[in-house]
Amino acid sequence: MVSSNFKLAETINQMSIQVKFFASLREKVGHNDVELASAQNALEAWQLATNNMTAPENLLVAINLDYAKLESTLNDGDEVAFFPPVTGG
Amino acid sequence: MVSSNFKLAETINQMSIQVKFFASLREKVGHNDVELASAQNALEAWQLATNNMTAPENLLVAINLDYAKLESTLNDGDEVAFFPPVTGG
Amino acid sequence: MSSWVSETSIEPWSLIAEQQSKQTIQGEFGATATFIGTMRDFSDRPDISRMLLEHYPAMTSRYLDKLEQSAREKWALLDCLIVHRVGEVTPGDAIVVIACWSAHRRAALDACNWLIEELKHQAPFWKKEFNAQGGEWVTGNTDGH
Amino acid sequence: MSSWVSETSIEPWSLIAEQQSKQTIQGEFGATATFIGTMRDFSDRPDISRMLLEHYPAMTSRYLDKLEQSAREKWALLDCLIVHRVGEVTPGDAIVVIACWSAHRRAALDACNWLIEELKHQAPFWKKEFNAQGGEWVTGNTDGH
Repeated sequence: MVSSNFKLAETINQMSIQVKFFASLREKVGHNDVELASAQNALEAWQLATNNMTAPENLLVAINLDYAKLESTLNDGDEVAFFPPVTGG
Repeated sequence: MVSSNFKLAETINQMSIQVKFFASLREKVGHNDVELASAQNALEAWQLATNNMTAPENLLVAINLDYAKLESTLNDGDEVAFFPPVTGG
Repeated sequence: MSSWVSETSIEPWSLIAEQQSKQTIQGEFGATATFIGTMRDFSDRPDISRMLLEHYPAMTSRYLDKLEQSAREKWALLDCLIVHRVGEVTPGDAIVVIACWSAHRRAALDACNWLIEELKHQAPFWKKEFNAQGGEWVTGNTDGH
Repeated sequence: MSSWVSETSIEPWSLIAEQQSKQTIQGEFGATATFIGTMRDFSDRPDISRMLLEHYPAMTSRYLDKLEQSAREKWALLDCLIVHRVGEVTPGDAIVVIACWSAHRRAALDACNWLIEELKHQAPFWKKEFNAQGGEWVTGNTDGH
Protein backbone atom coordinates (compact mmCIF):
# COMPACT_ATOMS: atom_id res chain seq x y z
CA MET A 1 0.00 0.00 0.00
CA VAL A 2 2.72 2.44 0.96
CA SER A 3 4.66 1.72 -2.22
CA SER A 4 1.53 2.08 -4.33
CA ASN A 5 0.66 5.49 -2.80
CA PHE A 6 4.19 6.66 -3.35
CA LYS A 7 3.95 5.76 -7.02
CA LEU A 8 0.66 7.65 -7.35
CA ALA A 9 2.23 10.78 -5.90
CA GLU A 10 5.08 10.48 -8.32
CA THR A 11 2.63 10.26 -11.23
CA ILE A 12 0.80 13.37 -10.11
CA ASN A 13 3.96 15.46 -9.90
CA GLN A 14 5.35 14.17 -13.13
CA MET A 15 3.13 15.11 -16.10
CA SER A 16 3.69 13.87 -19.59
CA ILE A 17 3.41 16.50 -22.31
CA GLN A 18 4.11 15.63 -25.93
CA VAL A 19 5.60 18.52 -27.89
CA LYS A 20 5.66 18.49 -31.70
CA PHE A 21 7.21 20.83 -34.26
CA PHE A 22 6.37 21.07 -37.93
CA ALA A 23 7.77 22.44 -41.18
CA SER A 24 10.30 25.31 -40.90
CA LEU A 25 10.04 25.23 -37.10
CA ARG A 26 10.86 21.54 -37.01
CA GLU A 27 14.03 22.27 -39.00
CA LYS A 28 14.90 25.33 -36.90
CA VAL A 29 14.39 23.60 -33.56
CA GLY A 30 16.16 20.54 -34.88
CA HIS A 31 13.70 17.87 -33.77
CA ASN A 32 10.14 16.68 -34.32
CA ASP A 33 8.99 15.43 -30.95
CA VAL A 34 9.94 16.10 -27.35
CA GLU A 35 8.37 14.68 -24.22
CA LEU A 36 8.26 17.06 -21.27
CA ALA A 37 7.75 15.98 -17.67
CA SER A 38 5.94 19.22 -16.87
CA ALA A 39 4.84 22.50 -18.42
CA GLN A 40 2.14 24.82 -17.14
CA ASN A 41 1.19 26.28 -20.46
CA ALA A 42 2.16 26.22 -24.14
CA LEU A 43 4.70 29.03 -23.73
CA GLU A 44 6.56 27.09 -21.02
CA ALA A 45 6.48 23.98 -23.23
CA TRP A 46 7.97 26.04 -26.07
CA GLN A 47 10.72 27.39 -23.84
CA LEU A 48 11.62 24.02 -22.38
CA ALA A 49 11.52 22.18 -25.70
CA THR A 50 13.52 24.79 -27.62
CA ASN A 51 16.07 25.80 -24.95
CA ASN A 52 14.49 29.24 -24.69
CA MET A 53 14.49 30.02 -28.37
CA THR A 54 12.55 33.26 -29.09
CA ALA A 55 9.07 32.35 -30.29
CA PRO A 56 8.41 33.71 -33.82
CA GLU A 57 5.66 36.33 -34.07
CA ASN A 58 3.52 34.23 -36.39
CA LEU A 59 3.91 31.05 -34.29
CA LEU A 60 0.82 28.83 -34.33
CA VAL A 61 -0.04 26.56 -31.42
CA ALA A 62 -2.36 23.56 -31.27
CA ILE A 63 -3.25 21.65 -28.11
CA ASN A 64 -4.76 18.21 -28.63
CA LEU A 65 -5.25 18.94 -32.34
CA ASP A 66 -7.12 22.23 -31.87
CA TYR A 67 -5.71 25.73 -32.31
CA ALA A 68 -4.76 27.26 -28.95
CA LYS A 69 -2.73 30.13 -27.50
CA LEU A 70 0.70 30.34 -25.91
CA GLU A 71 -1.06 31.13 -22.60
CA SER A 72 -3.30 28.06 -22.86
CA THR A 73 -2.88 25.75 -19.84
CA LEU A 74 -1.51 22.25 -20.34
CA ASN A 75 -2.69 19.12 -18.57
CA ASP A 76 -1.11 15.72 -18.16
CA GLY A 77 -1.28 13.77 -21.40
CA ASP A 78 -1.70 16.83 -23.62
CA GLU A 79 -0.10 17.06 -27.02
CA VAL A 80 1.07 20.56 -27.90
CA ALA A 81 2.22 21.38 -31.41
CA PHE A 82 4.09 24.42 -32.73
CA PHE A 83 4.13 25.37 -36.37
CA PRO A 84 4.40 28.29 -38.82
CA PRO A 85 1.42 29.66 -40.80
CA VAL A 86 -0.17 26.89 -42.83
CA THR A 87 0.33 26.81 -46.60
CA GLY A 88 -1.79 23.94 -47.89
CA GLY A 89 -4.35 23.87 -50.67
CA MET B 1 -31.23 48.24 -119.00
CA VAL B 2 -34.78 49.39 -118.35
CA SER B 3 -35.80 45.96 -117.16
CA SER B 4 -32.76 45.74 -114.90
CA ASN B 5 -33.46 49.14 -113.27
CA PHE B 6 -37.03 48.15 -112.66
CA LYS B 7 -35.90 44.99 -110.87
CA LEU B 8 -33.53 46.98 -108.67
CA ALA B 9 -36.35 49.33 -107.62
CA GLU B 10 -38.48 46.38 -106.73
CA THR B 11 -35.72 44.97 -104.49
CA ILE B 12 -35.33 48.27 -102.66
CA ASN B 13 -39.01 48.55 -101.82
CA GLN B 14 -39.35 44.93 -100.82
CA MET B 15 -37.25 44.11 -97.76
CA SER B 16 -36.72 40.61 -96.49
CA ILE B 17 -37.00 40.19 -92.71
CA GLN B 18 -36.70 36.76 -91.13
CA VAL B 19 -38.78 36.41 -87.97
CA LYS B 20 -38.18 33.56 -85.52
CA PHE B 21 -40.03 32.42 -82.41
CA PHE B 22 -38.71 30.15 -79.68
CA ALA B 23 -39.94 28.01 -76.79
CA SER B 24 -43.35 28.90 -75.31
CA LEU B 25 -43.74 31.77 -77.80
CA ARG B 26 -43.14 29.44 -80.70
CA GLU B 27 -45.97 27.22 -79.43
CA LYS B 28 -48.25 30.18 -78.69
CA VAL B 29 -47.72 31.87 -82.05
CA GLY B 30 -48.00 28.51 -83.78
CA HIS B 31 -44.95 28.74 -86.05
CA ASN B 32 -41.15 28.97 -85.95
CA ASP B 33 -40.22 31.18 -88.85
CA VAL B 34 -41.95 33.86 -90.88
CA GLU B 35 -40.52 35.96 -93.68
CA LEU B 36 -41.81 39.51 -93.85
CA ALA B 37 -41.56 41.74 -96.90
CA SER B 38 -41.24 44.83 -94.73
CA ALA B 39 -41.18 45.94 -91.07
CA GLN B 40 -39.81 49.19 -89.73
CA ASN B 41 -38.90 47.90 -86.32
CA ALA B 42 -39.13 44.79 -84.14
CA LEU B 43 -42.56 45.76 -82.78
CA GLU B 44 -44.00 45.98 -86.30
CA ALA B 45 -42.41 42.61 -87.13
CA TRP B 46 -44.02 41.14 -84.02
CA GLN B 47 -47.44 42.57 -84.96
CA LEU B 48 -47.26 41.39 -88.57
CA ALA B 49 -45.92 37.94 -87.74
CA THR B 50 -48.39 37.24 -84.91
CA ASN B 51 -51.52 38.86 -86.36
CA ASN B 52 -51.40 41.59 -83.71
CA MET B 53 -51.05 39.30 -80.73
CA THR B 54 -50.36 41.30 -77.53
CA ALA B 55 -46.63 41.16 -76.80
CA PRO B 56 -45.95 39.58 -73.38
CA GLU B 57 -44.35 41.89 -70.80
CA ASN B 58 -41.22 39.77 -70.46
CA LEU B 59 -40.77 39.39 -74.25
CA LEU B 60 -37.13 39.23 -75.33
CA VAL B 61 -36.00 40.42 -78.75
CA ALA B 62 -32.80 39.68 -80.66
CA ILE B 63 -31.83 41.26 -83.96
CA ASN B 64 -29.07 39.50 -85.91
CA LEU B 65 -28.26 37.35 -82.86
CA ASP B 66 -27.86 40.24 -80.40
CA TYR B 67 -30.35 41.38 -77.80
CA ALA B 68 -32.36 44.37 -79.01
CA LYS B 69 -35.54 46.30 -78.19
CA LEU B 70 -39.02 46.35 -79.69
CA GLU B 71 -38.29 49.87 -80.94
CA SER B 72 -35.06 48.79 -82.66
CA THR B 73 -35.10 49.56 -86.40
CA LEU B 74 -34.96 46.71 -88.89
CA ASN B 75 -33.04 46.68 -92.14
CA ASP B 76 -33.30 44.48 -95.20
CA GLY B 77 -31.86 41.05 -94.49
CA ASP B 78 -32.23 41.30 -90.71
CA GLU B 79 -33.18 38.32 -88.60
CA VAL B 80 -35.41 39.23 -85.66
CA ALA B 81 -36.16 36.66 -82.97
CA PHE B 82 -38.77 36.72 -80.21
CA PHE B 83 -38.51 34.53 -77.13
CA PRO B 84 -39.42 34.29 -73.43
CA PRO B 85 -36.86 34.69 -70.61
CA VAL B 86 -34.02 32.20 -71.05
CA THR B 87 -33.82 29.20 -68.73
CA GLY B 88 -30.61 27.39 -69.63
CA GLY B 89 -27.76 26.23 -67.42
CA MET C 1 -10.67 27.88 -75.04
CA SER C 2 -13.70 26.09 -76.37
CA SER C 3 -17.46 26.23 -76.11
CA TRP C 4 -20.06 24.13 -77.83
CA VAL C 5 -23.56 22.75 -77.71
CA SER C 6 -24.05 19.00 -77.54
CA GLU C 7 -27.08 17.17 -78.88
CA THR C 8 -25.99 13.98 -77.18
CA SER C 9 -25.32 12.97 -73.58
CA ILE C 10 -22.27 14.62 -71.98
CA GLU C 11 -20.00 13.12 -69.32
CA PRO C 12 -18.61 16.15 -67.43
CA TRP C 13 -15.48 14.67 -65.83
CA SER C 14 -14.34 12.98 -69.03
CA LEU C 15 -14.92 16.20 -70.99
CA ILE C 16 -12.86 18.21 -68.50
CA ALA C 17 -10.11 15.57 -68.33
CA GLU C 18 -9.99 15.51 -72.13
CA GLN C 19 -9.79 19.30 -72.36
CA GLN C 20 -6.95 19.22 -69.84
CA SER C 21 -5.12 16.51 -71.79
CA LYS C 22 -4.98 18.87 -74.79
CA GLN C 23 -3.57 21.79 -72.81
CA THR C 24 0.01 23.00 -72.93
CA ILE C 25 -0.29 24.94 -69.66
CA GLN C 26 0.95 22.22 -67.28
CA GLY C 27 3.05 23.87 -64.57
CA GLU C 28 1.38 27.23 -65.35
CA PHE C 29 -2.06 26.66 -63.91
CA GLY C 30 -2.53 26.32 -60.17
CA ALA C 31 -6.31 26.44 -60.06
CA THR C 32 -9.23 24.79 -61.80
CA ALA C 33 -12.80 25.69 -60.88
CA THR C 34 -15.72 23.88 -62.42
CA PHE C 35 -19.49 24.00 -62.31
CA ILE C 36 -21.77 21.26 -63.55
CA GLY C 37 -25.52 21.72 -63.87
CA THR C 38 -27.44 18.44 -63.77
CA MET C 39 -31.11 17.67 -64.36
CA ARG C 40 -33.14 17.03 -61.21
CA ASP C 41 -36.35 15.02 -61.00
CA PHE C 42 -38.17 17.94 -59.39
CA SER C 43 -38.58 21.68 -59.87
CA ASP C 44 -41.56 23.74 -58.75
CA ARG C 45 -43.41 20.59 -59.82
CA PRO C 46 -42.64 17.06 -58.54
CA ASP C 47 -41.75 13.90 -60.46
CA ILE C 48 -40.25 15.41 -63.58
CA SER C 49 -39.48 12.50 -65.86
CA ARG C 50 -37.82 14.30 -68.77
CA MET C 51 -36.97 17.71 -70.12
CA LEU C 52 -36.61 19.23 -73.56
CA LEU C 53 -33.80 21.76 -73.97
CA GLU C 54 -34.50 24.11 -76.87
CA HIS C 55 -32.07 26.74 -78.13
CA TYR C 56 -31.47 29.32 -80.84
CA PRO C 57 -28.45 27.68 -82.49
CA ALA C 58 -26.78 30.63 -84.23
CA MET C 59 -27.29 32.93 -81.24
CA THR C 60 -26.25 30.26 -78.76
CA SER C 61 -22.80 29.67 -80.22
CA ARG C 62 -22.35 33.41 -80.53
CA TYR C 63 -23.29 33.89 -76.87
CA LEU C 64 -21.16 31.06 -75.51
CA ASP C 65 -18.19 32.52 -77.41
CA LYS C 66 -19.01 35.99 -76.13
CA LEU C 67 -19.21 34.75 -72.54
CA GLU C 68 -15.83 33.05 -72.85
CA GLN C 69 -14.35 36.17 -74.41
CA SER C 70 -15.74 38.41 -71.66
CA ALA C 71 -14.47 36.08 -68.95
CA ARG C 72 -10.99 36.16 -70.50
CA GLU C 73 -11.08 39.96 -70.52
CA LYS C 74 -12.14 40.12 -66.87
CA TRP C 75 -9.84 37.42 -65.45
CA ALA C 76 -6.42 35.97 -66.24
CA LEU C 77 -7.68 32.62 -67.50
CA LEU C 78 -5.33 30.10 -69.06
CA ASP C 79 -8.12 27.97 -70.45
CA CYS C 80 -11.89 27.75 -70.34
CA LEU C 81 -14.48 25.18 -71.36
CA ILE C 82 -18.24 25.68 -71.75
CA VAL C 83 -20.45 22.85 -72.97
CA HIS C 84 -24.25 23.01 -72.95
CA ARG C 85 -26.58 20.14 -73.67
CA VAL C 86 -29.66 20.49 -75.91
CA GLY C 87 -32.42 18.06 -76.84
CA GLU C 88 -34.13 15.57 -74.56
CA VAL C 89 -32.59 14.89 -71.16
CA THR C 90 -33.63 12.80 -68.18
CA PRO C 91 -32.88 13.26 -64.45
CA GLY C 92 -29.20 12.80 -63.70
CA ASP C 93 -28.10 14.01 -67.14
CA ALA C 94 -25.56 16.84 -67.21
CA ILE C 95 -26.97 20.02 -68.74
CA VAL C 96 -24.01 22.38 -68.56
CA VAL C 97 -20.29 22.04 -67.91
CA ILE C 98 -18.10 25.05 -67.13
CA ALA C 99 -14.40 24.77 -66.31
CA CYS C 100 -11.84 27.55 -65.82
CA TRP C 101 -8.08 27.23 -65.44
CA SER C 102 -5.86 29.98 -64.02
CA ALA C 103 -2.52 30.49 -62.29
CA HIS C 104 -4.08 31.74 -59.05
CA ARG C 105 -7.32 30.56 -57.52
CA ARG C 106 -9.49 33.70 -57.43
CA ALA C 107 -9.49 34.05 -61.23
CA ALA C 108 -10.75 30.51 -61.85
CA LEU C 109 -13.29 30.59 -59.00
CA ASP C 110 -14.69 34.03 -59.80
CA ALA C 111 -14.81 33.42 -63.56
CA CYS C 112 -16.60 30.08 -63.11
CA ASN C 113 -19.14 31.69 -60.80
CA TRP C 114 -19.67 34.61 -63.18
CA LEU C 115 -19.97 32.36 -66.23
CA ILE C 116 -22.77 30.20 -64.83
CA GLU C 117 -24.74 33.27 -63.74
CA GLU C 118 -24.30 35.03 -67.08
CA LEU C 119 -25.07 31.89 -69.02
CA LYS C 120 -28.28 31.36 -67.05
CA HIS C 121 -29.42 34.93 -67.66
CA GLN C 122 -28.16 35.52 -71.19
CA ALA C 123 -27.72 32.41 -73.30
CA PRO C 124 -30.79 31.52 -75.41
CA PHE C 125 -31.75 28.14 -73.97
CA TRP C 126 -35.22 27.14 -72.79
CA LYS C 127 -36.41 24.20 -70.74
CA LYS C 128 -39.69 22.37 -71.07
CA GLU C 129 -40.29 19.90 -68.26
CA PHE C 130 -42.54 16.88 -68.48
CA ASN C 131 -44.26 14.88 -65.77
CA ALA C 132 -47.38 12.70 -65.69
CA GLN C 133 -49.51 15.88 -65.95
CA GLY C 134 -47.81 16.92 -69.19
CA GLY C 135 -45.23 19.43 -70.38
CA GLU C 136 -44.63 22.93 -69.03
CA TRP C 137 -42.10 25.57 -70.01
CA VAL C 138 -39.85 26.71 -67.18
CA THR C 139 -40.67 30.39 -66.85
CA GLY C 140 -37.43 31.81 -65.51
CA ASN C 141 -34.12 31.07 -63.87
CA THR C 142 -33.85 31.62 -60.13
CA ASP C 143 -31.01 33.25 -58.25
CA GLY C 144 -29.73 29.78 -57.44
CA HIS C 145 -31.19 29.26 -53.98
CA MET D 1 -19.23 12.84 -47.45
CA SER D 2 -15.56 11.99 -47.39
CA SER D 3 -12.23 13.65 -46.81
CA TRP D 4 -8.80 12.16 -46.80
CA VAL D 5 -5.11 12.76 -47.29
CA SER D 6 -3.32 10.94 -50.09
CA GLU D 7 0.37 10.02 -50.05
CA THR D 8 0.25 9.07 -53.70
CA SER D 9 -0.63 10.92 -56.90
CA ILE D 10 -4.29 11.92 -57.26
CA GLU D 11 -6.28 12.18 -60.49
CA PRO D 12 -8.99 14.79 -59.73
CA TRP D 13 -11.58 13.98 -62.41
CA SER D 14 -11.46 10.24 -61.76
CA LEU D 15 -11.77 10.83 -58.01
CA ILE D 16 -14.82 13.04 -58.51
CA ALA D 17 -16.39 10.67 -61.03
CA GLU D 18 -15.82 7.78 -58.63
CA GLN D 19 -17.36 9.68 -55.72
CA GLN D 20 -20.35 10.45 -57.91
CA SER D 21 -20.70 6.80 -58.95
CA LYS D 22 -21.15 5.85 -55.28
CA GLN D 23 -23.87 8.44 -54.66
CA THR D 24 -27.57 7.73 -54.32
CA ILE D 25 -28.58 11.34 -54.97
CA GLN D 26 -29.12 11.12 -58.74
CA GLY D 27 -32.13 13.27 -59.64
CA GLU D 28 -31.69 15.21 -56.37
CA PHE D 29 -28.58 17.22 -57.16
CA GLY D 30 -28.69 19.96 -59.74
CA ALA D 31 -25.29 21.50 -59.07
CA THR D 32 -21.71 20.36 -58.64
CA ALA D 33 -18.95 22.86 -57.94
CA THR D 34 -15.34 21.77 -57.77
CA PHE D 35 -11.97 23.33 -57.10
CA ILE D 36 -8.65 21.69 -57.93
CA GLY D 37 -5.35 23.09 -56.72
CA THR D 38 -2.41 22.04 -58.88
CA MET D 39 1.33 22.52 -58.43
CA ARG D 40 2.87 25.23 -60.60
CA ASP D 41 6.50 25.43 -61.68
CA PHE D 42 6.81 28.93 -60.26
CA SER D 43 5.89 30.85 -57.12
CA ASP D 44 7.66 33.93 -55.81
CA ARG D 45 10.68 32.03 -57.12
CA PRO D 46 11.05 30.72 -60.68
CA ASP D 47 11.73 27.19 -61.92
CA ILE D 48 10.35 25.19 -59.04
CA SER D 49 11.13 21.56 -59.83
CA ARG D 50 9.47 19.82 -56.89
CA MET D 51 7.67 20.45 -53.64
CA LEU D 52 7.38 18.62 -50.34
CA LEU D 53 3.96 18.73 -48.69
CA GLU D 54 4.24 18.17 -44.95
CA HIS D 55 1.28 17.86 -42.62
CA TYR D 56 0.26 17.09 -39.04
CA PRO D 57 -1.61 13.84 -39.70
CA ALA D 58 -3.91 13.60 -36.67
CA MET D 59 -4.82 17.28 -36.83
CA THR D 60 -5.22 17.23 -40.60
CA SER D 61 -7.90 14.54 -40.68
CA ARG D 62 -9.64 16.26 -37.79
CA TYR D 63 -9.57 19.59 -39.67
CA LEU D 64 -10.73 18.21 -43.00
CA ASP D 65 -13.65 16.52 -41.20
CA LYS D 66 -14.40 19.73 -39.33
CA LEU D 67 -14.39 21.75 -42.56
CA GLU D 68 -16.80 19.32 -44.19
CA GLN D 69 -19.03 19.38 -41.14
CA SER D 70 -19.07 23.18 -41.02
CA ALA D 71 -19.84 23.41 -44.74
CA ARG D 72 -22.77 21.02 -44.28
CA GLU D 73 -24.09 23.18 -41.44
CA LYS D 74 -23.81 26.36 -43.52
CA TRP D 75 -25.17 25.04 -46.83
CA ALA D 76 -27.63 22.37 -47.97
CA LEU D 77 -25.02 20.01 -49.41
CA LEU D 78 -25.97 16.57 -50.66
CA ASP D 79 -22.38 15.37 -50.84
CA CYS D 80 -18.89 16.72 -50.41
CA LEU D 81 -15.40 15.46 -51.19
CA ILE D 82 -12.08 16.84 -49.93
CA VAL D 83 -8.82 15.16 -50.83
CA HIS D 84 -5.40 16.67 -50.08
CA ARG D 85 -2.09 15.37 -51.32
CA VAL D 86 0.99 15.06 -49.07
CA GLY D 87 4.56 14.00 -49.78
CA GLU D 88 6.64 14.91 -52.80
CA VAL D 89 4.90 16.47 -55.79
CA THR D 90 6.09 17.87 -59.11
CA PRO D 91 4.59 20.61 -61.33
CA GLY D 92 1.25 19.56 -62.80
CA ASP D 93 0.41 17.28 -59.84
CA ALA D 94 -2.94 17.89 -58.16
CA ILE D 95 -2.56 19.09 -54.55
CA VAL D 96 -6.15 19.46 -53.44
CA VAL D 97 -9.55 18.37 -54.76
CA ILE D 98 -12.78 19.84 -53.43
CA ALA D 99 -16.21 18.92 -54.80
CA CYS D 100 -19.65 19.91 -53.52
CA TRP D 101 -23.03 18.62 -54.67
CA SER D 102 -26.31 20.41 -53.95
CA ALA D 103 -29.86 20.74 -55.28
CA HIS D 104 -29.46 24.42 -56.20
CA ARG D 105 -26.32 26.08 -57.51
CA ARG D 106 -25.51 28.71 -54.87
CA ALA D 107 -24.99 26.11 -52.12
CA ALA D 108 -22.43 24.10 -54.11
CA LEU D 109 -20.64 27.20 -55.47
CA ASP D 110 -20.48 29.07 -52.17
CA ALA D 111 -19.49 25.99 -50.15
CA CYS D 112 -16.71 25.11 -52.58
CA ASN D 113 -15.38 28.65 -52.47
CA TRP D 114 -15.55 28.74 -48.67
CA LEU D 115 -13.92 25.33 -48.29
CA ILE D 116 -10.81 26.18 -50.31
CA GLU D 117 -10.32 29.47 -48.42
CA GLU D 118 -10.80 27.83 -45.01
CA LEU D 119 -8.60 24.90 -45.93
CA LYS D 120 -5.83 27.24 -47.04
CA HIS D 121 -5.99 29.22 -43.82
CA GLN D 122 -6.73 26.48 -41.29
CA ALA D 123 -5.63 23.00 -42.30
CA PRO D 124 -2.12 22.07 -41.05
CA PHE D 125 -0.25 21.57 -44.34
CA TRP D 126 3.07 23.16 -45.25
CA LYS D 127 4.88 23.46 -48.56
CA LYS D 128 8.61 23.37 -49.11
CA GLU D 129 9.58 24.29 -52.66
CA PHE D 130 12.78 23.24 -54.37
CA ASN D 131 14.61 24.74 -57.31
CA ALA D 132 18.25 24.72 -58.42
CA GLN D 133 19.08 27.11 -55.53
CA GLY D 134 17.70 24.67 -52.95
CA GLY D 135 14.62 24.26 -50.78
CA GLU D 136 12.55 27.02 -49.18
CA TRP D 137 9.45 26.86 -47.04
CA VAL D 138 6.49 28.77 -48.41
CA THR D 139 5.82 31.40 -45.76
CA GLY D 140 2.10 31.99 -46.14
CA ASN D 141 -0.93 31.56 -48.33
CA THR D 142 -2.04 34.51 -50.39
CA ASP D 143 -5.56 35.80 -50.91
CA GLY D 144 -5.59 33.97 -54.22
CA HIS D 145 -4.65 36.78 -56.61
